[in-house]
Amino acid sequence: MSEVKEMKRTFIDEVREKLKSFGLPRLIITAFLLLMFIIAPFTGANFWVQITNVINRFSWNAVLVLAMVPMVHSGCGLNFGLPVGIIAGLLGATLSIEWGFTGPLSFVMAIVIATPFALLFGLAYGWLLNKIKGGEMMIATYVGFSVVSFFCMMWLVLPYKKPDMAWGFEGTGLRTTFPIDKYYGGVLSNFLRIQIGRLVIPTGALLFFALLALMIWAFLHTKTGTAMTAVGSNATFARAAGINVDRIRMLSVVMSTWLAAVGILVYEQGFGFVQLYNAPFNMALPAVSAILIGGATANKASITNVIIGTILFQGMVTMTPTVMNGLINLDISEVLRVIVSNGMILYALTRKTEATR
Amino acid sequence: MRKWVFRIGAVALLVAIAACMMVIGRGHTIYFDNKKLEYEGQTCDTYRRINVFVNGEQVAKLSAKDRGMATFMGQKLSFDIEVTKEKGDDPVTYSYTVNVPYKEDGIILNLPGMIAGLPEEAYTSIFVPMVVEEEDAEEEIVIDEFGMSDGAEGEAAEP
Amino acid sequence: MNNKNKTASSKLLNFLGNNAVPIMFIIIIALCIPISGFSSLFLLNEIVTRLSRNAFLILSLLIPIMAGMGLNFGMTLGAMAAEIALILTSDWQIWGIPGIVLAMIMSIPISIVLGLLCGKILNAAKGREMITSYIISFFMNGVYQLVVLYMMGSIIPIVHTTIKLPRGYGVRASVDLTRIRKALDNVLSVNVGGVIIPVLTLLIIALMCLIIVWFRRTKLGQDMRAVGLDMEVARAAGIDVERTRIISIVISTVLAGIGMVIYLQNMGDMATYSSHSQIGMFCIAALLVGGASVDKASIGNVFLGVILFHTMFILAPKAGAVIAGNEVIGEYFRVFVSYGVITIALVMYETKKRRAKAGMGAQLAAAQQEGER
Amino acid sequence: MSNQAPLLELKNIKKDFFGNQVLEDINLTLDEGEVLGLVGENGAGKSTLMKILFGMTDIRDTGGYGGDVLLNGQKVNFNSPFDALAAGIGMVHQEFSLIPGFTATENILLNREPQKKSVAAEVFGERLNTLDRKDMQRQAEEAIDKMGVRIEGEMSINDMPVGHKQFTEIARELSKAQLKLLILDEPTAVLTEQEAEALLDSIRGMSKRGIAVIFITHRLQEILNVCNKVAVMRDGVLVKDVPAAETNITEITRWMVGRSVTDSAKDRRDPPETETIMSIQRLWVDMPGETVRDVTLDVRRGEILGIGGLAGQGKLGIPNGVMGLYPAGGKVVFDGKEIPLNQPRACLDSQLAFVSEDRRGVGLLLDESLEWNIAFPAMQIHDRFLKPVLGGLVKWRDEKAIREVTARYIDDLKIKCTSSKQKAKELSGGNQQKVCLAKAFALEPKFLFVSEPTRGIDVGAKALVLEALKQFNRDSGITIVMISSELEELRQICDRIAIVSGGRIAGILPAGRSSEAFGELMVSSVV
Repeated sequence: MSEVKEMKRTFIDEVREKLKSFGLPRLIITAFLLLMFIIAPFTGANFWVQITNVINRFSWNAVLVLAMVPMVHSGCGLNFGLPVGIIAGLLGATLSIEWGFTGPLSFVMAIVIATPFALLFGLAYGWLLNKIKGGEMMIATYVGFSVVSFFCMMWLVLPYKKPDMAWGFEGTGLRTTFPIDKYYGGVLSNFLRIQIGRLVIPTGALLFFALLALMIWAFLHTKTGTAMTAVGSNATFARAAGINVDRIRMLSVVMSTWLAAVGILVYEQGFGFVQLYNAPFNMALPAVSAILIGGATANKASITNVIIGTILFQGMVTMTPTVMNGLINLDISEVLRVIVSNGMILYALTRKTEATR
Repeated sequence: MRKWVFRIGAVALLVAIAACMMVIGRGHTIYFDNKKLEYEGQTCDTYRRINVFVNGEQVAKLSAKDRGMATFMGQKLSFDIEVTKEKGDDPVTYSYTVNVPYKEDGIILNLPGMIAGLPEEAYTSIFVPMVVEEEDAEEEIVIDEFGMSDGAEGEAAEP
Repeated sequence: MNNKNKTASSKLLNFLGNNAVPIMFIIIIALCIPISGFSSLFLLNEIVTRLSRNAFLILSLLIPIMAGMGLNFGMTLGAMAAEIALILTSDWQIWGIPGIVLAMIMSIPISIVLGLLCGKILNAAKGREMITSYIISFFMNGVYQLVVLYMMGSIIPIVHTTIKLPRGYGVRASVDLTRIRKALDNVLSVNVGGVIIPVLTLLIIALMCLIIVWFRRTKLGQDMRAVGLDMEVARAAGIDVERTRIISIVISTVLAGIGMVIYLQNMGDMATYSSHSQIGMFCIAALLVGGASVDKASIGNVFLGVILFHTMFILAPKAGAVIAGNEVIGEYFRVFVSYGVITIALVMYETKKRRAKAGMGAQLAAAQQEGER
Repeated sequence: MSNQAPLLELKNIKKDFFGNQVLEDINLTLDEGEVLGLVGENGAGKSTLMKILFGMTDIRDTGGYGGDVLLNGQKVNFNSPFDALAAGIGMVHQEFSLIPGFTATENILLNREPQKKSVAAEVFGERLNTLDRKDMQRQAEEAIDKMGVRIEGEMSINDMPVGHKQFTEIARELSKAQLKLLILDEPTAVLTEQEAEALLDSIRGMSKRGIAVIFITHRLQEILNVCNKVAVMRDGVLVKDVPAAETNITEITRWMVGRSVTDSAKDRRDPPETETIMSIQRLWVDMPGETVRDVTLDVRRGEILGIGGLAGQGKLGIPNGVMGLYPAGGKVVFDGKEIPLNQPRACLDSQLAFVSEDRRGVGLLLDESLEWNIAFPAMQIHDRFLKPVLGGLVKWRDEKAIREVTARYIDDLKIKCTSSKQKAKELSGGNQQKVCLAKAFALEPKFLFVSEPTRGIDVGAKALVLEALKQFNRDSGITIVMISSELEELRQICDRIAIVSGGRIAGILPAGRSSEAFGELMVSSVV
């Protein structure tokens, strides 16, 4: 009799546990997004256009969010230092254009050129993070800022000549924003693009993300990947099992940095412009909150988290303005996004289980 | 108990100071007109020159049909005017004190009317700022996404 | 003898190591002054202005550091409170000193509410206060925008079109504060050989310093130090750790609010949506430049920091223009330096923490080896 | 009248942790100014008893206790240490409870500082009163005088030698006017000889002032020197309560370790006389709280060697040092080859394995499945459970092999779990320990260190774990070194037992020797 009761309770507990682990904020955001989709047609917005927008934004941003995964896995926490990798990507982009590559080749070359920078930056960044275990997130934020502001100077000083990018008159310094139609704008999005009525699917970009995600997934199933997860789960355990914890962490930072470099290139090909100077400042927090919305915690993250998180986050970003505008002619979506995304990060930071690590 | 008395006292004191500040700090603008005024058949003509002084400091120098202004805090303003009727005349000095209602930002005083000793409602009028139809260029509020635009973009970030 | 020399030189090295940031700044400034070609009078004037403008804000950072909560990036909340107060007082047309006093008083309740909230959240994120307070500042920035951009003029009455956006609600990107501009600074100001000294403002800052010194000697101050040094021991001794931490954040927020009013009356102009977002970063950078660290800061650090950091700030664009022929480089440079200084300070703090642990082990091992012989 | 009633009286104190009886019918009285020496092995129940007396919240959280505590004849029931403090009981814990950057004076009067009224306090509350530094100094001086040991009131805790920290804590208790009973938990462990001597003097001084002292220590001589009576605990029972003058060290030792059950090990074999497989020479290990100072030890092939000793003496430091988890120095030769220290990987590569005493911290991936926990080290060290993919370029995790091996160990060790995918943190302590063993077994080591394998697990699991170890040794001839603070357990399965005392090996005896012999070694050079 009492046993049955017990069983029942554990079942209810389990459901409650499940809901709890899903998290109230995540629930609210999902419900909110669903509501948006339901309301959208009534406000005159075309459903398929909305879907297209969400898919598009997803394809631009997903790789940047994916760049969170390795560092979270190795216990380095949320990668607030994403701009470090982005800078490597921007170096790749600008140098590839400067050296005269065009079309799809310029995209490939941008990745190729960005890779050594990403490795270099990643190694230095990883070395630093290994020195300051426990304080990663704050320092990562400021390392990111320092690097971005340092490169603000570099963009001015480095002897770029290509008129598409450089300021015409003085001949020194790059522009803050420049279009890349001639180069790799849309190379992925337009590749195998599918159009059904008003629904457009940027197949190439999605495939590219799928490829990278598959690579990460596969990596996590190898011996080293397993070690990385173990380091993030319990570094002392890993050390006792003979793992060189610092080296694994370093590897994860390099991977994250490289993914961020590729991520910004993917973002640019979708967006159609390269943004320099202060733009990278704004990239880390949306990516961080996206993966958190997707269900990741400060030391656990999966590819599913990336996909769900990016869809929810970008869905929120693209849907709210249209719906809000159509509904009450009041566009508070921008403010809403700031509140939701930062609120999500706050929620993750203040959860007890994570605060212990 | 005692503590709460003191606490409420402290809050009350702050509120009192705030209220006091609201009264003495309320700023108003006064416009001085040297313009012709017609009131119930009486016509007050413009003067050749009127100098307005507040606390001995000249705030306006008005030729005929001019308008001058002064700003002040509080609800009462005393000022002196130095009036020259025609060219070559000796200036005559008058002193006035006006009360400005708390809720009005600015009032207009018609000086010729005042000098002529007309009733208050004759020479005072409420200043209504002209509604300048702003060019449609709606002011762009740039909320940069994460508030991280920085110093290099402009003086806004100047600490 | 040799030993003595060694300790003396190691002491010197220690001193250099502990004060690396201020020393680095002194060197940068020493190099930049001749390059920039500014007159010393100009520089002196600027420094005095900036000292009176910023010192109060930076003082607000001291108390959370004392309570072991690190650099309070949440001081922006106080700045937001001050801005809301100033928007309202401008709209009500309260001018001059009364306007400033009223704005300060009005900012207090808003600051207290925001401070309580911030303190509560930080208590749930012990050990990661800094990153949390940093994110709180962004989060509250969103809420601030919601209030100022959408609620002001629609729910909260705003009358003047100089403040309100043409669309009928929301506040313009810039609010004109000429009516209170330097109202505080000009009282009792003296001109000493061409340098204008805002005596009243400096007196207020001095008073605040005295209050902080006094505060350290109170029971609450002692409790905060105890909580900051060892939370668990303090708790075991019966100190209400959570409450003490919240109080420290509330005090900091309130002071930041008052400081922001002082700052803005000097500026005479307020960028509604960006004034506050940078203020935290610059104040923290200045404090660190003055030689403070995450767990230790004094009033001396505040003043040294303001002087060094802002001298660099004045010099950098001009020096950039002379060296690289581009003033913008100088502006980027000073931003880079601000971020860099914070980074270095954070790294030094973390490595010091780790070294303290490792050092203890090495010492023990050495002692044992000694004993073995 | 209260004159007749003793200061403290414990009546039939009982305590169990989830059915695990740790205290049984403790009866004890203490008069004003009396000094009681409380001794017993670790886990004998001393600290639990003191926790009850001091009103620690974890006692209440685990279901409270049975029996009565009487203070001056009045029954008391403390809800928190603060109640106990108010009633006049002070306690000096083993871990320092001092604010590091404060001076001795500030620490002595922590949160009890004398204050001067200030105006601001009227508005903002008492906490804005200023501290009366002069009065603080005076009160601290007074307490230091009462203690009789000179410490510098204005010295910062950071600059103090360890001993002075201890005295600061004692002074803090003495500064409380209401103090009637002071509990000192191993206060001399960190003191130098002179300091310890000074402390004993100060205990005598307190006693003269009418303050009763409960003095917990492993240094029996100190007890005989300073105490009026000695209470000996063993396995949660107060076995002896005698005047100190009527006993001696040997007797106390026998009471401490003596077992009512005689010899538990039936199938004990003679210690194998094989060659040395591991030779540890002049090892020092810097493990906080378990410092190893100078250990030289030979382990024979195929034996089970026990390492015992009191807590804090360094027995845990030995495996942790050898396996590279804590900084260590000295020389370790295994199977004829020297093993470099401070490199966990090198040890594992030489087919050593270690089951840590810190299950949750070191032993397990709490957030991962049993499969991962069991297979992980073997996968990383010996490349097992991996499939080569792309011509060996990539080493792919072989989930099937992992599941198989996990299932096997779940069966072998009777691990209670819902599936091999269950997370380690969801298991009970005993089953977690079995997972740790499985993890070590899966490494197929030649040599196994097992540290405190039965700590915090229930009786049934205990037997199973010990049996598994024994079988592992007998069946595959693996050499095992088992570290445990429970002597009885060591005697049950080990061939020889080495006793560590003061960071050194005090002696090695065959497991068949009497408990007293081991007890004497344990307390021989306690630090």
